[in-house]
Amino acid sequence: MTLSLIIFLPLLGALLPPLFIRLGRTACAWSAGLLAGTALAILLYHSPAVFAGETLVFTQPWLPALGLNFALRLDGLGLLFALLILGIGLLIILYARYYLSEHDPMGIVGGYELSVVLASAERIQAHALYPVTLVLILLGAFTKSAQFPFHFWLPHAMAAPTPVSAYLHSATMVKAGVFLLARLFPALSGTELWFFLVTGTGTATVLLGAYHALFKHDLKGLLAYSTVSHLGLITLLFGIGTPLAAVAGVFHIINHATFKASLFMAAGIIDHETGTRDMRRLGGLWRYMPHTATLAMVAAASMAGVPLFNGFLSKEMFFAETLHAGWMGEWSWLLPLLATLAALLSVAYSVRFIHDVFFGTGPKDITRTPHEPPRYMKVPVEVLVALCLLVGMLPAWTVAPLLTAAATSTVGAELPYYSLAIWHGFTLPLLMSLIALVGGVILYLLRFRLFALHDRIFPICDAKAWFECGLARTVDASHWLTAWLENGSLQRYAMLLVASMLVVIGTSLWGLPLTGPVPMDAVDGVTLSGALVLALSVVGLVVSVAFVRFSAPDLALTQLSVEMVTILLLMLALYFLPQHSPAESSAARRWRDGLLAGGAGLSVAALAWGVLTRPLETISGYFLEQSVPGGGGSNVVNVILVDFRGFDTLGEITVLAIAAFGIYALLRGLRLPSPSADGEGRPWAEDRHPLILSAVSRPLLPLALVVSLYILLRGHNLPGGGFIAGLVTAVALILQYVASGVVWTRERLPFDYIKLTASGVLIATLTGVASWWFAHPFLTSTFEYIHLPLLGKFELASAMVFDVGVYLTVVGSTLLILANLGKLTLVSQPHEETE
Amino acid sequence: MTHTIILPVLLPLLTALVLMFGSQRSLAWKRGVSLAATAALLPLGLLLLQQVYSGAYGVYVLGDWVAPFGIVLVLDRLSALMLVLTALLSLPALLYASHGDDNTGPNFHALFQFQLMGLNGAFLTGDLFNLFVFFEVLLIASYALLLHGAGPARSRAGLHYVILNLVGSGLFLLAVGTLYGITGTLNMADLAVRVAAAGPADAPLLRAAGLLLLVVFALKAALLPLYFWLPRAYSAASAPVAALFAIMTKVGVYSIVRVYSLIFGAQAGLLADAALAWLWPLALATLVLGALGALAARELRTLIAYLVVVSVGTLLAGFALNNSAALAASLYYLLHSTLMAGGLFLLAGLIRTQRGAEGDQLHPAAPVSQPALLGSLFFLAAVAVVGMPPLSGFIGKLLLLSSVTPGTQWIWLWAIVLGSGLLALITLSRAGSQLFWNTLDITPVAPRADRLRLAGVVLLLASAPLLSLFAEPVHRYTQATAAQLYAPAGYIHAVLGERDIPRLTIGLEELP
Amino acid sequence: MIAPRRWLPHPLLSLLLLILWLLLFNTVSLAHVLFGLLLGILVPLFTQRFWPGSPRVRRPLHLARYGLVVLGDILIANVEVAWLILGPVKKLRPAFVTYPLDLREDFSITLLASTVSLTPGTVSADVSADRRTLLIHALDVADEAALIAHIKQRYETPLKEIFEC
Amino acid sequence: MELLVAIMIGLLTACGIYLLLRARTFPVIMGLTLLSYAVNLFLFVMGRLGQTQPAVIGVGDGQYTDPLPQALVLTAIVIGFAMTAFVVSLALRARGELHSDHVDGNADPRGPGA
Amino acid sequence: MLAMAIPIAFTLMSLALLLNLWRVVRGPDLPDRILALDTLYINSIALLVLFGIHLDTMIYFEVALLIAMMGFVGTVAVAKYLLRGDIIE
Amino acid sequence: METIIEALVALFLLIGAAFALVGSIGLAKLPDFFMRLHGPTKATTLGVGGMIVGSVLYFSTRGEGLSLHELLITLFLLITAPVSAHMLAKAALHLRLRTVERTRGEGTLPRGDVK
Ligand code: NA
Ligand code: NA
Repeated sequence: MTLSLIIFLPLLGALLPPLFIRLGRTACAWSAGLLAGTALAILLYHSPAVFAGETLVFTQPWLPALGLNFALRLDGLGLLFALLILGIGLLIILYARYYLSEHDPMGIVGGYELSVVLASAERIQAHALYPVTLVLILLGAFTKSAQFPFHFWLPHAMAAPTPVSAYLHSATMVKAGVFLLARLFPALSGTELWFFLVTGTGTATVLLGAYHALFKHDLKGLLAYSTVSHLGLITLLFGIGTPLAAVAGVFHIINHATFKASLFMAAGIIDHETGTRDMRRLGGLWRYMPHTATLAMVAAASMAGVPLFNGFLSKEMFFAETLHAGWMGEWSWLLPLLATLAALLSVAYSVRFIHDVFFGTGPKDITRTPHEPPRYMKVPVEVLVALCLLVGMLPAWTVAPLLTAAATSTVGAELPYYSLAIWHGFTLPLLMSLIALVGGVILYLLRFRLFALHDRIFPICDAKAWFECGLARTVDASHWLTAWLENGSLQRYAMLLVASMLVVIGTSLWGLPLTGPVPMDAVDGVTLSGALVLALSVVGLVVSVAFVRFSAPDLALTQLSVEMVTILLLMLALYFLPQHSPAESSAARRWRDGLLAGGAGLSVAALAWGVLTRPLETISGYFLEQSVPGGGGSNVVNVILVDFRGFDTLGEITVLAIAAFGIYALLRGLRLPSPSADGEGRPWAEDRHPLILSAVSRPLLPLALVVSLYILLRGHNLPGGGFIAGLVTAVALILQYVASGVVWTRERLPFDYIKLTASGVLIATLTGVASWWFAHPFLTSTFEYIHLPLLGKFELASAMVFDVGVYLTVVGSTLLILANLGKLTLVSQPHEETE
Repeated sequence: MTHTIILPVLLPLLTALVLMFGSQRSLAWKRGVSLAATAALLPLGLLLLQQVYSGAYGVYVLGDWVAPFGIVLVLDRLSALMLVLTALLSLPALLYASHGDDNTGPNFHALFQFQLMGLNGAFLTGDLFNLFVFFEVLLIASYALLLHGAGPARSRAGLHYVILNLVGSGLFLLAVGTLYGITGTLNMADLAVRVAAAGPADAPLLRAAGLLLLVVFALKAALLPLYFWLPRAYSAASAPVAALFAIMTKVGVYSIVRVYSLIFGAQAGLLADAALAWLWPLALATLVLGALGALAARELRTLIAYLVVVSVGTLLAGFALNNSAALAASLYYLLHSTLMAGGLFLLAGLIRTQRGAEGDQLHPAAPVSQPALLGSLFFLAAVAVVGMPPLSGFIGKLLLLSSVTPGTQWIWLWAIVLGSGLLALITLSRAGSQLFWNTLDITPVAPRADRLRLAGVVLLLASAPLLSLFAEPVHRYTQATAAQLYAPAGYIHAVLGERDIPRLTIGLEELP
Repeated sequence: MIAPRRWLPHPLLSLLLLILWLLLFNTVSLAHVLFGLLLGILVPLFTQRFWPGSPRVRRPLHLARYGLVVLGDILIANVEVAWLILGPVKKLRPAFVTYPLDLREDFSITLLASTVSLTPGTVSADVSADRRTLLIHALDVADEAALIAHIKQRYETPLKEIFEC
Repeated sequence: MELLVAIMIGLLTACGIYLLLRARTFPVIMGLTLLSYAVNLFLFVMGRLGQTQPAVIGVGDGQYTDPLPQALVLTAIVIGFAMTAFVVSLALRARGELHSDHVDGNADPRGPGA
Repeated sequence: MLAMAIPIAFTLMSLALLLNLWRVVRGPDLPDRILALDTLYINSIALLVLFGIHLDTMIYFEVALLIAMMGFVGTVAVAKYLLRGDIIE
Repeated sequence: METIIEALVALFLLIGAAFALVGSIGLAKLPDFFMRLHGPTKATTLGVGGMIVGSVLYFSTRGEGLSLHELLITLFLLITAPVSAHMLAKAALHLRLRTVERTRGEGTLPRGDVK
């Protein structure tokens, strides 16, 4: 259980600084440090057991389906990484206390720590993932460890403050991928695919990283690319796949972490003291900060693989392993050669790091006089550098147990014999080291010519720029593609929708004997054509007549009354739309649209024809049967609307209410230019409210109201119903608006249309809820025949109340819509626009 | 008789009506009413989820008219999941909206409630025509919400959105009509029975209807080639509306899953799996184009809109794989992607308000006033969306990738999902660095984020670690859901029982 | 502007509504009569604000006679005009006739204009803004003065008696 | 008769879609309206065209038409009306804010408001 | 006798409707078309009544009534539009 | 049904249809808008009127009592038809639609003061 504390304490530490920020920087540093320290202590407490070869496991099932468990598994490798993360993290906290200026948020370090801890220290063991391929893992691992071709993001993150990059680059974040490789090493390694993928990637990364490191003028850039290179080296080692290569890999992880962290901190100190990281401006700093210079030199020597420092040991092992990798047959010489080349480059940039910064001429254009940093800022560097030396000189006494433990758990088996001695005699690896050292120094001496050559070969594009170039191309291509696909034209999108419809109907019906077995009726009918609104009215009328012809009086009534309101609506809109629109479609476009429209028409007609000539077995018999006994109404269509499928109708009037409500919101505050003349330039007539019209529409209102009441009441038994009645009422009222104007009518209609609409829906809904009282589901209807003396038999049906709700909704929303549209002219500026 | 099933529809409806009545009252009152009602949806959803957790079905027979004659609401694991998801998304969105976004035009809250009513109704209904009606409810509410407040971009995007959806509604009716014309029924369970029994003479017509439905749902879900309207529409909407819209595409996905598992599923005889052949390539192409669109985006909101497109592609590709594990993975991914898209839209809103005139444009501008806070939230969301461990996106994608058996599909899915993940990584790193690192040296002047808004963002983004932490129970539920969906007999039996359904024959008696 | 409420503002309208109600249901049951009466009272109460300057009928019997006269004229004119239409178009003598109005109230002017329009052969095309002139288009007119005199004698004078005496 | 109805539906659809693909809001709205007529007719005739009586119990000889599609069409008409009203208002709003009646808000070559 | 008269009446009415449609298409001006449409509406009332007698049902009465009562609203709206542009002022 | 009644119904139907047709012929045939305006009056009055009388006769003699509600159709038509004719004429005057040359009189009114 304490294992989980190792993770959660630093996590807590990450959250604390933002909370303690008011208490000052020291408190922040202390709080974060204390927690990390505690975690480290717990880790150390467990370490003896690990060194003894035990594996401490704390497992909490996470997602067993994927074999994902939240398993904390403290074995050698885990211990190594945890030590690196916590130990270096602790030192960084101390360092950051002095490095970050007052204005930098302390929380940001914590923020990274959080992600770091999450990303690397969570040990997600993916036991069951083995059928899942290598590629994903490698992809993940390579992305994380900044391997080629993903190595660009790492130097790119250089904007981060130095402690953060120190931590990120050397110790932890980027090694998450390496950790993944190491963790999965026993399971995945040893195949040809593994070798070529991992070794190939590693080699490419080693060389590219080293090459770029040499040509970076920015200190941190150099270190960042060097990190890329070293990670490549570790990857390469895991790729070779032998147990000893794995040992070398693990060993190099340790060594790299120590020297690279100290170098990053040294770079930070230099940046802090001189205000620049550009090596062309730096130089001669030995005079100002000898102590720091010494520390940096030791670390750099280790990075270069100079004997007596820890980097040398793992590099020797690396050389030895490249010589033994036998996968490549007669090309086996290639790997050692490339390894030597990489080492040579690494020597060159290490020398450059030291010489260009601490020796030679300079510093140039420095505003302040550099001096040694505060004491405690150097302590972390000293600790790490001491480690470099100790490990380098006394490997067997220092790092061996940890290495053995970590490597054993990496390889997953007993390790073969290996020796951590400094001196192995005159061997091929030693020769390679020597070549690298001498060659590196020579290369450094030739640096100015090389820089010129580099600038000529890659005038603009260094690797990062290449990546940027490639990315920019991809982005440009995406821009182009997206803009080409999404040209913002409704016509295009609508065309695609229609084409989709055409395709699905077409492919489905193609080749089908479309005509079914049912014989046809004889023909009697009419056809249509004309200008738009007019055509629409004609169509509306024709459709209504068709509804009548096919025994649907309710539909004819509805269609007709909707028709009236729609025409009013369209006429209202036409006023504000240009009377003349420029012809925009090209002939080709009109042909295309014509074909598309024709095809769509044909396909829908085919669909209709196909269905109409087939027999139908429908559930409707039930409605005809149950309408009177169950629904209490003889107009089956209406009973379906208010009873069998009353829920649809509730939704439908809700739609109407929302539309009205939305239109009200949409038109509020809208100002439209009102044309002062019609399309031909004629000024409007002066007679706003023609006498005959207003004189007839006023007495018509009571008559229409009575008719609408009649239609409402009889709807349950004969054609009619709330919707039609509502429209009749609304049209009669709108007629008053047309005949006498908004102000006149509004004075006489003291209703809040919104509330009227809402009350309609509410009545309908509450009618439905009322059935709960009788332990029936929502919208269960009930009806009763009441016999009154003298007056006769009356039916009272709850569905009628529902229909009243429909009626009110329709009246309210229609008035809300049309009155608001009509009102537009009142608020719009007249005569603003002339045709 | 338990009425809880219908409450997710009635509660928002009644709330909306109350808000309409109180349209003249204070904003504080409206916010209170709206927030209370929305908050109640979550326990309600959980209660319903608990009712069907073990695999039971809840059938609510509206008007006491038995299926297939009347309309029924059917609660199964999938619908319960969608209800909970809607509740989870809407409350933070509303919290966020309740700090000013609800004030740029009249009646935001009533429209919001209407939208919820439509969503919940669509998830619950067991009747195809009723599904159409609820589509219309949620669409008309979404039109009004999208246009809430003003602005030319909103008007233009809104016009396209509305017109396309109106055509979509027409196609929906054509499909419903054809289905009725052949099968004589509207109840989805009954349709499943009838479609499965269809003979070769009727099958092509039914296929046309089924594929028309696919077109309609694909338009809503934003599938290639019908997603082009989405980026502009979503990026034109206000932050909370865009966040709520994160579920609009999922309604399309839900409908596809429902219709193509129940009516045109594996057991549909001649029409078995009618849509899968179309769905698979289109979903993958959507994924790719969405990822490229995100890369090309010049505004954060557009970028997120494309991420929504990517998520739809991923989800539908998962469904097209046609196996239970893949569907379970997709449903898990659906939860993740919906909540994260919602959270990102809200976060984009915060960033926009803090970045001054530059808004959420992805080029260097003044820094936000809370870089650490917003940056961390963005980082969290990016990690989750890209699919990096350990957050929910990683788990979702991993579940999906591991659900496919080696073969051609395997190669396509792996290549495209991983490739688009990489593109998303690049896209979001670029966006993040533009928004938080490469800032101009200007002191930010915008006020810090309001607590309500921040709460909205944090609540939604917290879903990434939470979905990850509770991946096991959630995935267990989605697995059970997928299993239930691929065994539609249970659904059909729950709705229709053993009843013999009388049918009236029209047309046959005229045959010689 | 808005007239104050009165009970039974238009008794004739109330009667008309009752008849309308009964005709709609095509029945004369007690229940419907009662309900029709109720509507005859309630509906005008609601709508009287919409009909502020409603006419007062001073001679109801004259009104009935006027209606019969117009119906008869419509029948006769219909046959006449049918022949005109079916005959050669060239023979027709169309004309705009400016008709000087004696009526002063909106409603009675409207009734006159409607009557003119309903009788085939004439259409009232416009009313002047001062309500003193009616523009009539006639399909076939030999003598404008005769037409004006005919309308004045046959329609306008009775209307003036009914509504404006 | 079936053929005539099918042709009429196809014709309405074709006209509606042709108008839908135009560039100006008004024709597009008209196209949508025509399309909705086509769709409503389509939905309606799915109950088949018989020489039968309206589905009002007690009227006629008991050979009733299929009432269900009629009820569906009624719902569809109402929803269609709501949608038409909304899109008309939206077209006006777009005209006010984009100073153009082009569906994409493209400015008129003849200047705003022409 | 009715059996003979009804088809004749239908034929005459159909001719009338066709002539109306011809005028709708022919124009030449918008008022002409609207007038033709208005006539179309009125003729369809006659057609509906005829149809009711033909089918021996009163069920289409309301449809005819509604056209008679509301049919002129469209005509009025277009005419008002031609006169004033703004139909609700 | 009695033959006389049936004959009467048939007669009224034919009269109605004939007048509706004559009106439509006028609409189609007459040379200018204002002349065409006279055509529909026939349809409105005798056309529909004939049908209505036929219908009243038909339904009233089928043993289910008097059926007069068709009269309402005529009533509403008599109220509304002149209004549409009037409004169309106004619009045509405003648009200055062309009239046949032999038309006498001017299609204008003395302005007068607005009431
Ligand atoms: Na107006
Ligand atoms: Na006349």
